[in-house]
Amino acid sequence: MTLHPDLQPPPLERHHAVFLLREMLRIRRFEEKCAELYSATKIRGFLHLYIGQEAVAVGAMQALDAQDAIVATYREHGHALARGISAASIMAEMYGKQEGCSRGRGGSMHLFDAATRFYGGNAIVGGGLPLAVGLALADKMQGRPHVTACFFGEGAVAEGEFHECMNLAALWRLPVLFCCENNLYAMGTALQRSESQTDLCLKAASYEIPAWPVDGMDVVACEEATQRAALAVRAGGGPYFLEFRTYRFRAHSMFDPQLYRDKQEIEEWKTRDPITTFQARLRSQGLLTDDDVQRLEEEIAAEIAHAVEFAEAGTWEPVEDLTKFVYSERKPA
Amino acid sequence: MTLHPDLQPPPLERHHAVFLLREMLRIRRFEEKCAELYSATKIRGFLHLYIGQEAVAVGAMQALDAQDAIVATYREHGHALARGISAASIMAEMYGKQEGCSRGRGGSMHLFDAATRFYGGNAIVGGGLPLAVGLALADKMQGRPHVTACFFGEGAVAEGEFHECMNLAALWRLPVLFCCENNLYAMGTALQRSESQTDLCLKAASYEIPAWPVDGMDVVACEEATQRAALAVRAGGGPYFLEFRTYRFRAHSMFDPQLYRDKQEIEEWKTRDPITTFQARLRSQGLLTDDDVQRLEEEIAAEIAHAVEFAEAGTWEPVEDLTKFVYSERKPA
Amino acid sequence: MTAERKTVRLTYREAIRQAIREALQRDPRVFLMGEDVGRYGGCFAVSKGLLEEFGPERIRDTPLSESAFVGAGIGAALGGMRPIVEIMTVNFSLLALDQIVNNAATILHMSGGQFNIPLVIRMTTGAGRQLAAQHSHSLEGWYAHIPGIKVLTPATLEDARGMLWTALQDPDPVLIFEHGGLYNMEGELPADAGAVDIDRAAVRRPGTDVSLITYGGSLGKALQAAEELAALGIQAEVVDLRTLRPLDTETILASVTRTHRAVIIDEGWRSGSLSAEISARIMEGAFYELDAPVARVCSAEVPIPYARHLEEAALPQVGTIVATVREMMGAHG
Amino acid sequence: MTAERKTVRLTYREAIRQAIREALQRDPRVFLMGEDVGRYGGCFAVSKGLLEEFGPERIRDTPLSESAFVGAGIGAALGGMRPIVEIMTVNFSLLALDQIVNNAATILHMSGGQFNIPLVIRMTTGAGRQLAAQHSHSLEGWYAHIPGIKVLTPATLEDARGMLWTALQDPDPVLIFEHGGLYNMEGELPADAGAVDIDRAAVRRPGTDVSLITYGGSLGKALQAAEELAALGIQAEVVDLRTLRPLDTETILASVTRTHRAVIIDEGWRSGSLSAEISARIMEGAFYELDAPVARVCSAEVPIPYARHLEEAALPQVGTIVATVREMMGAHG
Ligand SMILES: Cc1ncc(C[n+]2csc(CCOP(=O)(O)OP(=O)(O)O)c2C)c(N)n1
Ligand SMILES: Cc1ncc(C[n+]2csc(CCOP(=O)(O)OP(=O)(O)O)c2C)c(N)n1
Ligand SMILES: [Mg+2]
Ligand SMILES: [Mg+2]
Repeated sequence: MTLHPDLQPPPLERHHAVFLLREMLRIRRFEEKCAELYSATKIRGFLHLYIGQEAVAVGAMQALDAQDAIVATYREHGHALARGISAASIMAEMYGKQEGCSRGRGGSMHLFDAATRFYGGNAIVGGGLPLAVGLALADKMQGRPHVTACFFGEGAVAEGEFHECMNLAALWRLPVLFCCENNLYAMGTALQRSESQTDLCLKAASYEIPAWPVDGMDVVACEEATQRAALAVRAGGGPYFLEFRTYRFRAHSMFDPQLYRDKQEIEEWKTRDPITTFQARLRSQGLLTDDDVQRLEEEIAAEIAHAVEFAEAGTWEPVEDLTKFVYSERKPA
Repeated sequence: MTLHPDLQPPPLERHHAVFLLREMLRIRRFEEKCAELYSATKIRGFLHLYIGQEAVAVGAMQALDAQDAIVATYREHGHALARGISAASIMAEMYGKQEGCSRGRGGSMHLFDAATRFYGGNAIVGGGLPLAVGLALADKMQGRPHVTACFFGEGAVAEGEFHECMNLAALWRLPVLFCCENNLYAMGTALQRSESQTDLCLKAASYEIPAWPVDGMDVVACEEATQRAALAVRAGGGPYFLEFRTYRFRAHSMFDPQLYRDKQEIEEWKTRDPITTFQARLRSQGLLTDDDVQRLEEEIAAEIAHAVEFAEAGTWEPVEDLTKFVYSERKPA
Repeated sequence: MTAERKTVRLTYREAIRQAIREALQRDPRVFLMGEDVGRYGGCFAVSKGLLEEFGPERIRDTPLSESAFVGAGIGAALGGMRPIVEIMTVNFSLLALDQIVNNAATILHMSGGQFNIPLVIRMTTGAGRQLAAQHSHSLEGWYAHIPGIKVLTPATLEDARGMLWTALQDPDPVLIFEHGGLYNMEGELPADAGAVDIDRAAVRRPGTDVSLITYGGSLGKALQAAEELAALGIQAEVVDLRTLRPLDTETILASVTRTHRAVIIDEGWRSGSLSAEISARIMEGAFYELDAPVARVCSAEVPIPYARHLEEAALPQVGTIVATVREMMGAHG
Repeated sequence: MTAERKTVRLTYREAIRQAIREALQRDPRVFLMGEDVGRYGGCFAVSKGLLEEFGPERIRDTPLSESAFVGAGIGAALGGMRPIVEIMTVNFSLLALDQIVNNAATILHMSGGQFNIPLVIRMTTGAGRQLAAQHSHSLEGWYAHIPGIKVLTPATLEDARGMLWTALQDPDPVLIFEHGGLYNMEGELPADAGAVDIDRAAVRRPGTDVSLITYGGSLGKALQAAEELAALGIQAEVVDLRTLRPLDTETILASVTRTHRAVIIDEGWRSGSLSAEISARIMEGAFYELDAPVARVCSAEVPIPYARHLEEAALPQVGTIVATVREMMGAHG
């Protein structure tokens, strides 16, 4: 399921391969810690884990430049980490501390970061798509060569807003990269119970938007597909739609008893775990040793331990500042 | 542009042909009178004329049974007349009289009639579609073999609601007949400025809904296509999408200077006037004489004169009843 | 304290579930439709088990398409069904607002009384669970502005159980707002508890010195404040509005006429919340009875923040109610 | 009466057009986007001629997709542009409400102050032109409930001309409501009229006996009522709120402190309209100044009917204002 099966992908370069693996592992371990901290009531509100889908954010993010823009959903820890927002400031955010990347006002569902053009963290299904269209419009009108990547779940495809946005982006040939993470479920609703036509690429076609399905469990496939799509978008070809076929291994959120799917289905998908399969592949190609893995795990454990310490040591924003950031303080020039 | 070009349409039967012509003429003459009365300030608010599109409502309505349901837009005089709501009660409605089909509370954009299951007259673009889906759902759940026909302009296709409704109707295989009247403009916005993909039938395909384009200037083509589509819907095949390719000869509403289109374009379309072309065809086939036409015109003139008299003689609902019909008076059994 | 009437112990969540179950048993026209009401068991587990009991025709999982399925509920009601539409939370109801405001609330009126809409829409409302700005709205006061709909806010087990029944007997659209903080509330209810009236506010605790007027999720806080005030020698009367539209002005004014002071507690943002309307009605109907200006305890005018201490500071709390009453008594008692 | 300042005669419509034109000239980041703003010339002819002057990049006709293009405006503002988004009328803004409430109003806060949204949204509001229930809403009071946005209601030529300028300088989202009944209002304006403050309400007519507090389309009615009252020997002060959020409570209270009586005139439905908030604020801030309870003249609680006599009866009228003041003066003067 690569983009152009006739083209041979270049052989994996060790340094880059280990980097990809490390990025996925960072997300996995970070979120395992989050789940723990949720049980310990350090993190509250809704918490949606990305575990199982790491290849998508990590692969896709490689195709984006520093000046590109990103819009994501409530299930965005992976995207935030892969984009380069520090684990510490994300963790502090989930603790509700003012050292958090949104000063503790957003929480897990609303990570924001101006430095990396990370525009949230949107908790209304489909609600981020118009923002992406507008960001791309701004780039285009100002003659900047940037791409806006917009991540969303397949559940959003049923929302009218998805269609309005696909149409607007295509009509105005805007540089939007629509990254649909099809993990087969929207909460408890399986795709075939929410779409009369489950081939999502056909939706894109009805807007004349080029679309490709991608193996979302394969980080290299994700990277390649996104590279090519981003190239096309940057070349002025208008928007592009990528359907990443993936799966979430965990519950929808922390409150979900998962009555709607078989344990067996989950187990089958776990055999395609993006991290373990990639590790195995690298090992078999001689690109990875046990030592490498151990070193990675140790480095990541240290990073996460530091993130937790940072969050624990973080401070509460004074209650007197409650109504700050409702309106801007400054009047602009 | 008939539905199955390989099937020979049956030869036109004179009685029926004259009936179709009469129905179109009724709408044309009725609306010409409305325009006059608008200038005379007898009719107020927004007034959207259907002139040019008569073949669609008249043709399509032939495929519907008495128990079928209809949902239309603010441009619905034609549908209301073709459905059998009396010209008198429609005219009285536009006068704002309590003898009007909506007791004067709705006006031109909100014609309603319980007797013919005519559910308005909806003035929010796309807003009627969910109602149609729900009406069809009710019929299906109650095991009734009815169809709900939903008329809307091509402008509605850009609204998210259109997509949500197509998907829901297809997913649940509901008996909805989506009748899109593509008159090429949504107010001043040409279709190619509002859709990245202007072949509307492709939108339907992306929901697995069967779809056909129909010559909306040919009443017989409209009738045939709708008959076949309704048959498929009644057979339990789920929704159907018809794109009637048509044109409005008049301004969008009474306030539109039509800066957005050429006079010449209008003149070209007028050569395909559904009424004059059908008349010519009937004459050439020996199905219509000058006498017939004169008789029709006279009968229709009388009907309209009566409608105006009825509206003029109508009474104003007492102001004390202003807040009636905000809530029902009766509690149901 | 008669041993006659058997009671059962249950939660607010279970009370609603029982009400839905009985409605489904009682009336074949009733069905439940919404996102994840079926296989998932309801986002807040309200409808858990109902799919198994009543099957997918009557417990309908919908795609993420609020406008379409709420509008379909309106259409189904027009078509003779008695739908209960669940919008997962009030936050997402914005996507369906056009259907509610422009169709559900207007069609009876626009059709001159021909078409009523016996529809019930349920949704969760309110903050307090660290769900941050997009998931913490209290917009029931907004809905209470719209003529043509009724707005209920059950705050007790009895009302959670009984209001749905009454709502389903209503010929017009009824919206029921369930505060998310109440689902786990537990208590005793008569085993045969049934319909309750929805026309009157209720005095939940009698008092003589001040009226605490509130509804929904704030009732518990008001009752607790009344306890604390009693310990200080201040007898607060607690009025539960129960129905926000139409408001039972009579009960409000009667209470204020007894106590001569009023504090309104409303989780909505202060400006333009329902509390303003209550204050205005007291102004209009009991001005000469007042010993002090009516006061309001509302949410701070800020998008609800994630961090616990900030969220708590943003919402009405027992302490603020007590302080407000004490200041009122002290200043002009 | 100094001859210094040259004035021009123009309409409210032209004043807005000039304001838009100058904004486009002044700042290359400004653009106008909305349905039919370009080729059609604007639904109410406000933007007529601007497409020819500024081209389709900066005068952008959008497809019918309110959610997408309003959200795109938010995104474009995030991306460094200064969009003016026109929603044809407030009635259609319901379809974009999620974007306004959940994104425009929250992102500054949720991002901990990182991302402000310098966006202006204009729309027509109000009734009075026999457009019936779906086209006659006055929902600006609703919007005034939302922290994070500002709400302006220009009622004079000067404000129509100047408020847009000020709004465009604001770092945060500003909504401007133009009453449909005002577009043809004509008058004199200094040729060099420019930005106006948006922080203060304005006393449009000084008086001593009663404060008539109003805004937007009702200002003219209030001024006329004041004339009629003057003839009866009652000196009414007329306060134009100008900005509905944030409200200038100070000016309101100062006026009531002078006159000791207040009548609020608001075209919104009475229950839960902005008038309630004004009444509550007077209760809270000037209770001991009042000689009589504050009264309200609002729209009747009914979907606005089409028939002229019913619509007139539903809306605030000069006669009702006068009668309300007279009753107030008579009863407790
Ligand atoms: C408009 C809206 N409706 C409902 C919800 C509640 N909700 C939150 S996540 C979710 C499922 C979304 O599924 P999908 O888009 O596939 O993303 P995934 O969770 O699988 O990543 C739902 C229904 C919401 N947040 N927004
Ligand atoms: C949601 C919404 N947006 C905007 C409008 C204003 N408006 C009324 S009719 C119309 C054009 C609709 O065009 P189309 O659907 O093609 O129908 P036609 O008028 O051509 O019959 C517009 C923009 C509206 N009524 N509803
Ligand atoms: Mg999903
Ligand atoms: Mg059209």
